[in-house]
Amino acid sequence: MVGLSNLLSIGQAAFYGIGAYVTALALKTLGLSFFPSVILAIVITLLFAIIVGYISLKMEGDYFILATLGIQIIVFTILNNWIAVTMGPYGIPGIPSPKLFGYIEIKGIESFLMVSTAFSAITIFFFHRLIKSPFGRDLKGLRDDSISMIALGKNITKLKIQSFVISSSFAAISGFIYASYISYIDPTSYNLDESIFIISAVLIGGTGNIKGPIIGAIFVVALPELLRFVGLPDSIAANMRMIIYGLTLVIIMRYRSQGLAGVYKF
Amino acid sequence: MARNILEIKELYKSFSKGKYGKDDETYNLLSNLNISIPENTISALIGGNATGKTTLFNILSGFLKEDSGNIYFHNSKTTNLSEIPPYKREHLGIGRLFQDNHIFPTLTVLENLIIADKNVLKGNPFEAIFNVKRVKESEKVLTQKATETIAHLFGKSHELLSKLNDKASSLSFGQKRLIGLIRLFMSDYKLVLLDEPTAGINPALNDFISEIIKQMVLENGMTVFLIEHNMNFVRKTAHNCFFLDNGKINMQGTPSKVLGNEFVQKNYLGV
Amino acid sequence: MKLELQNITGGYLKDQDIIRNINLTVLPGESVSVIGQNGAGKSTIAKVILGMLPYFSGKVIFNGTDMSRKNTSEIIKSGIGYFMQGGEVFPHLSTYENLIMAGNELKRKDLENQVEKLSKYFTFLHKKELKKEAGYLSGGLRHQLALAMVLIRNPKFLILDEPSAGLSPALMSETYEILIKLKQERKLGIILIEQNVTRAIEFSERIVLIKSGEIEENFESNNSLSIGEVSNLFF
Amino acid sequence: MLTQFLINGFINGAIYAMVALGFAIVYNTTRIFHIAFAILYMIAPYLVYSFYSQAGYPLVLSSVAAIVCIVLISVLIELIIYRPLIKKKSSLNVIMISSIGLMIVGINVIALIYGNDTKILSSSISNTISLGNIIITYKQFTQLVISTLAISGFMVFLKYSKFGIKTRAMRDNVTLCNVFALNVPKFRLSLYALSGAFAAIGGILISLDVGMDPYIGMPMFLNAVVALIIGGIGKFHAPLFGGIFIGLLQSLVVWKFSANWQDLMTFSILIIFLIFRPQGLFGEKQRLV
Repeated sequence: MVGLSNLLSIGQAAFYGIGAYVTALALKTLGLSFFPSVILAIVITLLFAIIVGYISLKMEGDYFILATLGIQIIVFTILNNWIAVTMGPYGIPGIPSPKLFGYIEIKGIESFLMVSTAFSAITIFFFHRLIKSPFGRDLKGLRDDSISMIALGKNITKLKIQSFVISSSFAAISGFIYASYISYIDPTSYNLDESIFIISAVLIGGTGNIKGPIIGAIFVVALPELLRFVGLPDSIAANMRMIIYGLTLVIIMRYRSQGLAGVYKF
Repeated sequence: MARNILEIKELYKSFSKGKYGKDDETYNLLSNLNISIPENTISALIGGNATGKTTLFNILSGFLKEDSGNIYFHNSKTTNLSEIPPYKREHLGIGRLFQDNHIFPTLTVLENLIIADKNVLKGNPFEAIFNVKRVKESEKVLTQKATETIAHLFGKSHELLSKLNDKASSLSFGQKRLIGLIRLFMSDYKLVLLDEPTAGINPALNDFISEIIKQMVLENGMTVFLIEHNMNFVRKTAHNCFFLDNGKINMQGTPSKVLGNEFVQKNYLGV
Repeated sequence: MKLELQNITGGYLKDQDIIRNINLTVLPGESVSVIGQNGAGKSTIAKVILGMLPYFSGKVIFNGTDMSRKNTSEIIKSGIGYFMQGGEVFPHLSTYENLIMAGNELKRKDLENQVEKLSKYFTFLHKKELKKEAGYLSGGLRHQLALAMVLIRNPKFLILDEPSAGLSPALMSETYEILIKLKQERKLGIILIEQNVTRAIEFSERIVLIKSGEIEENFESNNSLSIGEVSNLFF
Repeated sequence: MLTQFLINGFINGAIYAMVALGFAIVYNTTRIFHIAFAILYMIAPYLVYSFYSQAGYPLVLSSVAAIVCIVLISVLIELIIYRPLIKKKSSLNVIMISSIGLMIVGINVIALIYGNDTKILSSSISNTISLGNIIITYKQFTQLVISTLAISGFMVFLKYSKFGIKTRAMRDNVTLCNVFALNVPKFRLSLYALSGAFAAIGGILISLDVGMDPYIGMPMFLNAVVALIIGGIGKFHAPLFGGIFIGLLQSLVVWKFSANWQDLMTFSILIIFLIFRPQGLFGEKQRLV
């Protein structure tokens, strides 16, 4: 979505975080089951995305990036400090596993693997459709030339908000899976670094098609395994990994700014 | 007697000349401008450099706001354009060709032509997910329409037809401008605003473009309002000619009358 | 000094050259006016000479040196003064700071000397306006300042891109009086890009008409073409 | 009590202002969203730590050496990372993303070398100056004096020197600078050098008080950016007011609520400004197109 609409949002982790926290609270505090919690997570993130979208999408360029960045930090501060609800920096432990249809408990690596694979498959399918559809075309058009889009009668504010909201709700779903799988969440998973990390994964892979972000994600996930394979101790590996991400980003911007598999150059 | 499709009444537009936001001076670019464009005609707007021709078009498209005055668009009903946001003016049936190449370089040629369509999704992106069949159908219809339009305008063997699935960025400058023109045939426009349709195009193609514009009026029932610097082109193409000078229309009539006028010639050349 | 354009083709992007096969020689002390329609490529010629836009074939030779590989600041340093379209100044600098910036390699003494010399042409250089931020100057004065800034470097050759555009008729005449005086006293080679055909003919010995990026006509102005003939070229 | 908080806020604000000025020197003239600026701020105190705490050189000498190193790094960033991208006519977004990449590298290199834990330069409790019931520590006093000197020095320089005139000219119109034979690429190097110096001084001053960890760069950078936006992009005196404004505001938040809510306040202000007054307090309205 970043690539399609050329909206470089540094706030993705905020939506991811809201999704995760709503899930945690729905499952734990409210004791809801699978579908109601997913829906609740999506709906609340969606509402938040619409508000954020209305505010920030009127801005352009650096201002938009700054606005999303500001929202990211505000959300983090709230998660970190609204102790009554979020338990602040201690996080929410013991999130119960969600129950599918009331009785099948989704628990353990296998079933989560299934759920997240299913979600990923649905996401990929969904995005693939969207990109190939007239809506995807409109987003590309918006990216290329917004003035022409207006002259062709397109409501570009609406388009931007739609794309922003859709991508945010996927962040919410990821938040849901993460929270219910790990069964413990704390605010540090949803800070600015996380947002920058998400953005780097996307940009390394490339944007404008579905292949790019997937390759980016694979790169980001495979790299730590590779480093472990090489035999780096864990204490160094974490930093080493980030150094490699950073360098990759610099090198890719220099020589292939459309990313490894993407279409669009920034 | 044809009725007027567009009436511009007492239009004023001034800019502050303090380029840097320091409003020390303002000057009136358009002052008390009145134009009526008769339906189903080709009208040309001429005038020297920086006399406000493109500014007027941008006001008509809604990209700039006039200071005062009214613009009436008469279609099935009369609309005062001042109240209408830019993108909705297109819905009323007003198309626009920009002076420079406003084309979508990362889309294919075909996509560039059918992007104007708004019926497929009706503004709902999820149509594409849940209503695949209908979307596919209407895309097919659009593709066919695009192909037919090109074939009709340029003949069945035109090279654009073999380039439909190429990226628009791979086209030559002239071809990109043609795409902009063809796109105007894809929607049911009543009025099209063409800002220098021949600019940057190989002069050998001028006659051809002139024919296309005439076709817009004769076959598609559009009304054409164009800005042009090439006077030969104006003579050949337009029915009416408006000479913009000092913020208002100083002379209007048939191209031969306006262009033959010594006052116009002198002013245009800055005597 | 002599400026030569040999067979220049150039523009923003390779497949979109705006000017094609331009051949033009301006002799020392000669003035050539470039006229043509909006978008014909007049300003592009100036920008290509100054290294602000690329060209894909041909050569620019100034004073016997090939300028092809040089960047803008080197070209300017070799003695070409460039008046940018619109009379750009630095709006947040004071008038005097604008002049300092324009002659930024000059020593203070030399700069003062130059300002003194120029005040012969530009009366406002005597006044208190020098402390005012240039953005607050009136349009006419700002224009003159822009011209003074070009001249403070004491260029041997001038490229003027519409030096009178957007000025009222009175100011336009004033600007041309200054330019004519300069031309006579300093024997500068000049390329003048001008919309206003009459001014162009009055000012220059030779006229070049550009049409769709190519030189359509190149004629002496003293064989006094009538306005009618020129307008035939245009229309 | 309130006065004490305000004084603390003012001193913090002065440092924000100085760091913001460092960022503004680059941003106003080149429009590059130079996020790698954050690591310059962060690395400086680590260098002081190495020279002073580890190698045992005097504090002042170590600080000067650190500032020189940071200036070099800043110039190298322009030379090695930004300049080739500009030559390629890459968009400002691409340059910004490279800058993000660089920042990630910088943070983690420092974390690898020095570890993630907080390092402090001196653990001694600082002597204080009391004026009535207001207490200022020597460290705070140093912070105030040095940042005030740096800011006012720069302002004078900006107003009266040829370098200052060139800097302001770059802010106004880079093309025109070219037309008057300014060697823009070369001049940019000196801007980066100066900007790096401000970042380094800011980083060292703050670390005197609270020490350092590899992640201090980003929060300070964000404060600086907010200071710049509030003051108004394009104005060199703007970050000064913006910085002090934020400093005071944050101290009020600490006074009324707790330090935890500082960021919420800062960034809410940012968003309010972005919505209602994007040109900042002193900025001029930017024309579209």
